[in-house]
Amino acid sequence: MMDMYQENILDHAQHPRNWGLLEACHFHASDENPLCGDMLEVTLRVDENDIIVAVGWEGQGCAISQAAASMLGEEVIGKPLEIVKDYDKEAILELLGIPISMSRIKCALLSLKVIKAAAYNLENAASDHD
Amino acid sequence: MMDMYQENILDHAQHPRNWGLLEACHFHASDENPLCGDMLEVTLRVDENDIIVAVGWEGQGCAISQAAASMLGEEVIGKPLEIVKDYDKEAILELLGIPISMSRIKCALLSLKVIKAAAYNLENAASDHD
Amino acid sequence: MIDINAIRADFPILHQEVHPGKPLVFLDSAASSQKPTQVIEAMNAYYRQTHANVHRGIYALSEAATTAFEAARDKVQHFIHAAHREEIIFTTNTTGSMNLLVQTWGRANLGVGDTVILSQLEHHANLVPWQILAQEKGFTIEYIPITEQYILDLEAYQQMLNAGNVKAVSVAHVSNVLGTISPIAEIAHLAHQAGAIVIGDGAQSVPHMPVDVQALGVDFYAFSSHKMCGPTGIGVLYGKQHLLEAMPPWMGGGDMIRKVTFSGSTWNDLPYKFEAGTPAIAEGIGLGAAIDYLSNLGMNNLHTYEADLTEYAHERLIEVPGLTLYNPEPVMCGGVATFTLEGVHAHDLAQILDYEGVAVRAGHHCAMPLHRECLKVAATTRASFYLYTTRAEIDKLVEALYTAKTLLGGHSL
Amino acid sequence: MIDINAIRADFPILHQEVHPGKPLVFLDSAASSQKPTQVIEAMNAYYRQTHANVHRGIYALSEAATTAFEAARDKVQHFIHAAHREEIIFTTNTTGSMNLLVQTWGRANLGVGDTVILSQLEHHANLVPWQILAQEKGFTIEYIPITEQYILDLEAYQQMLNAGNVKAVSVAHVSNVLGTISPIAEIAHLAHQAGAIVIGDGAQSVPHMPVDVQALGVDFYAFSSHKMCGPTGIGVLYGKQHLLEAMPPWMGGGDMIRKVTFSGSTWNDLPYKFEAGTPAIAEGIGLGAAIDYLSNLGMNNLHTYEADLTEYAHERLIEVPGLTLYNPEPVMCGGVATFTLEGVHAHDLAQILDYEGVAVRAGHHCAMPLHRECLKVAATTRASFYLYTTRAEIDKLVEALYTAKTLLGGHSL
Ligand SMILES: Cc1ncc(COP(=O)(O)O)c(C=O)c1O
Ligand SMILES: Cc1ncc(COP(=O)(O)O)c(C=O)c1O
Repeated sequence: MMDMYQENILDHAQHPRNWGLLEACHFHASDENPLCGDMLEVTLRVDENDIIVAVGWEGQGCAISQAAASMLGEEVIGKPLEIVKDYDKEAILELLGIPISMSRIKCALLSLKVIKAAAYNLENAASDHD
Repeated sequence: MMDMYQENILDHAQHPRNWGLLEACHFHASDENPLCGDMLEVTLRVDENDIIVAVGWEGQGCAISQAAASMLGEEVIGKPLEIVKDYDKEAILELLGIPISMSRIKCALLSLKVIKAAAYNLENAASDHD
Repeated sequence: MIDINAIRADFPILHQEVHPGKPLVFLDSAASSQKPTQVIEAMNAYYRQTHANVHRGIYALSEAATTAFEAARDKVQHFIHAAHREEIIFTTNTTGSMNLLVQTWGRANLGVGDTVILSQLEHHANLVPWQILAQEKGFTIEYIPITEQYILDLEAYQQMLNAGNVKAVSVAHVSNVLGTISPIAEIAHLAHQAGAIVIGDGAQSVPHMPVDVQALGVDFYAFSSHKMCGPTGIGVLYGKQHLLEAMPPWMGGGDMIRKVTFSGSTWNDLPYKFEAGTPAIAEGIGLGAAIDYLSNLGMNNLHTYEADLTEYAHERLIEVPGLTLYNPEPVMCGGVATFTLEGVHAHDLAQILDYEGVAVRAGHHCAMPLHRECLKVAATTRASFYLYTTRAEIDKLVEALYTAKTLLGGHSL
Repeated sequence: MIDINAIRADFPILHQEVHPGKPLVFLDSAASSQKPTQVIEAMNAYYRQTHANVHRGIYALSEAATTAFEAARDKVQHFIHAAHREEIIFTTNTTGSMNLLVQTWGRANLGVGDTVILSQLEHHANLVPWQILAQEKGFTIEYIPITEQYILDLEAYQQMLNAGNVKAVSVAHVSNVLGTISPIAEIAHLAHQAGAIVIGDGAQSVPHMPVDVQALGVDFYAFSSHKMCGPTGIGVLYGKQHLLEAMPPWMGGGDMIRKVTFSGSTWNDLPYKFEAGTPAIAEGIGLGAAIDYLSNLGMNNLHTYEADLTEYAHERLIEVPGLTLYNPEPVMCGGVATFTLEGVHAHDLAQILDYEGVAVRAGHHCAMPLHRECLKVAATTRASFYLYTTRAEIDKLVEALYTAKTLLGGHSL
């Protein structure tokens, strides 16, 4: 029954990939889910073709929000910045590969929100629309 | 089943006793039930011992409020003014001698309110407390 | 088509005698409708199986309760054809919706020199909140008069608009006293041309006819669950998203906030910004079940059925000697018949009808100025119809009127 | 004495598996309690037999509905030992009660230079309404700090009072996060000496212990039906009669008026002045049934039973390695246990407990500033108890905590 706590989720939550902010970065954003207190800060570095070459992030929150950040960070490296702008809720849920209960959707989507804010070069993520 | 519309109630409603305001009166008051629109105006004349010797009233409203006014008017003639001040809800219900449903209590009590206001020499009856 | 026997079987309350030998003839649905088993059971089941506080509860019951409650919001949205679910604010009733609107939009937008247009046939719910705020803010209220046919005088309305400075027009879609169905789309169009927003009081329309808030062009629209087969304790304010977004919140508390600190707070997104505290969860679910029930029958069918009943009722009633009807012609009239009977006070009439099992409403029907200042009577008697009303019940009403006349009609009081 | 098996049999919802093989262990009653059959059936019967709009309906159903609804008001009056039935105002919930109070009493009485004292442990319902009005009116809000024992610092409170200009003190009788039972009678006495009125947030006290508003000496007191075995959609504001009488009305509409004209209105008597529109009739009747249910058990018995459970829960929980409890000692604590578990985020914890059938609440529990600015954690997990909670359920909670630790505890996030 521990559907949401699959081994790979726990592994990402425990050993977050790309942890630590990039000193030299082109894009940066941070945001929080005020209701649950989850926080995330993301930095991105791109090459001359706007391909993402490095991701660095730090955050705090539940296993779902942290695992999602770790998995999304891995996912976008090597992809054009433009593609990241097209990522949506379904993309994240597919990436996580677990059934997310209604009350945890926001946890799962925080990293998407912040990485998009970074890609659009918004210092703070857009306001938090449910 | 027409419990409230006994013959004597209908008789008083149809042939109100002491109808018409007294020209020479010692006490006078009027009031209405704003929620149902029943209105009543009462005049009283007393002798040197403060015994009520004449009642005159006019009003408009439902059979219950008008019959009650007619019956109460008859009842108080010959009584000391002081005694009228002691009349209460139970006295009126006894006088009417019919089961008054909750929603009609105010109709039954309007004349009591006005006659008391007159006896206490208040130009307008006290404000309408449910 | 309406299968009246099947419908009546759905309403347990209808099958009783209110006095020995006197079966209930319920003709007061405009005050509050009865509820079908489907609605009662939806709430029953909710409390027996699913109840928990909604929103952010990370456990099965709370998620199920949230899903059911929010599904009700979707049902309301589709029922009135709103563009977005965020435009559906749950309140207590029409009164709560109007007060929310007046206290937020009104307080933020109205001041000295401004005019708000209401009409002479409004329910107190669409009068008193404006009067209270007008006292504080100093704006002017004008009332669209009614004609001798008991409809709104649209020429007078146009003149009021022409006078300028009109910020809002708020009128009943259907009058609860006269039954008048007002041309809200036209009223809205004229108001918008004059730069005013338009608020519809839908308390008597949403239960009885198809309503499309977008087609009507209203900016806000208010109605009550308890008049449309739903439970007491919940109502709806519909508002256009951009207007709702620009409005300050009304009540403060849980759920309506994004972030609270000791020094201040920020607000949640729509619709939650306007829904402080634990919502009326079971009531929302009951309202959703009521909408399912009405939608299954079809609002067009229901409206046709009621229109036919209303025409029949008016025909039968005007035959009664001494009866005066206060309604426009049936085609412009919702399911009510409102009347006085010569020589019989409205309260006596209601009382005697009750002895015959017939439940009607007598009084000013929360439209006191309409009665006193326009109709010039203190009280009228109103029989109101709904999907479960039959022609036979209207016949009983007429019969009972003759009984009342015999008993009291000789006495001109 | 509490017969726990008999009580649990009264609550149909408790007897279910939320996941296969996982019976429900419902530990979120502080958010909203479950309802006994007696309450559900009272509303069911009302809708099947008695429903009609209340007040002034001259027919049998309406009179029966009015009698039942007003009887509920009497029950509330006696339950909290109010002096008069007119002092019981029906609202939507605690949040609605607080907003009514702040928007009427507050708007009429508070201005620049005035101070309102709240505390650091307040629910948003007793923070945000004051903050909103303070923005408009310019008065100051101060917060009684909490000590390291999670109780109110009464010395600091006395100093705030000494500073002068305090017009109102509004505090939770029992904290929904910490469980802290505050000495309201003492707080009220000190406030009155300083010339301030006192408002008690009784959302977490009225359901769990005997409350006597006159003995407490509070001027106003607010609580919710849905936390005390009653339905959603109704709450209560108690107020002293002379204060309520001096207050302007809040919402305008039907029932709250004496007389309406096109140019203005006058108000009805208490309690109706504050109850505009069709009330939550079925909900009032349900709340009355809940009060009957609780009174039959005896609030003293219930409080004793819960106090014992709470002590047991705290004992068991502090045995769990890495668990931090945020509650005062059991004797000063209502029926909650609030904690964090090292290395496991509150949301993950609630999720994993849910997989085990255990329903708890995780988050800031609508007390965000308490969490962020005092406890210095973003979220806690709260298990809350009620008359149907058993020791075995607390054992299951503890067991499930170990499961969560095993799964996640190794990962310090
Ligand atoms: C102490 C306290 N105050 C106020 C409230 C708000 O109650 P409601 O949501 O029923 O208005 C709650 C409930 O969460 C509470 O615990
Ligand atoms: C036209 C109209 N507006 C408003 C209301 C008020 O409805 P509620 O009492 O449900 O708030 C009513 C109900 O009587 C009504 O008929």
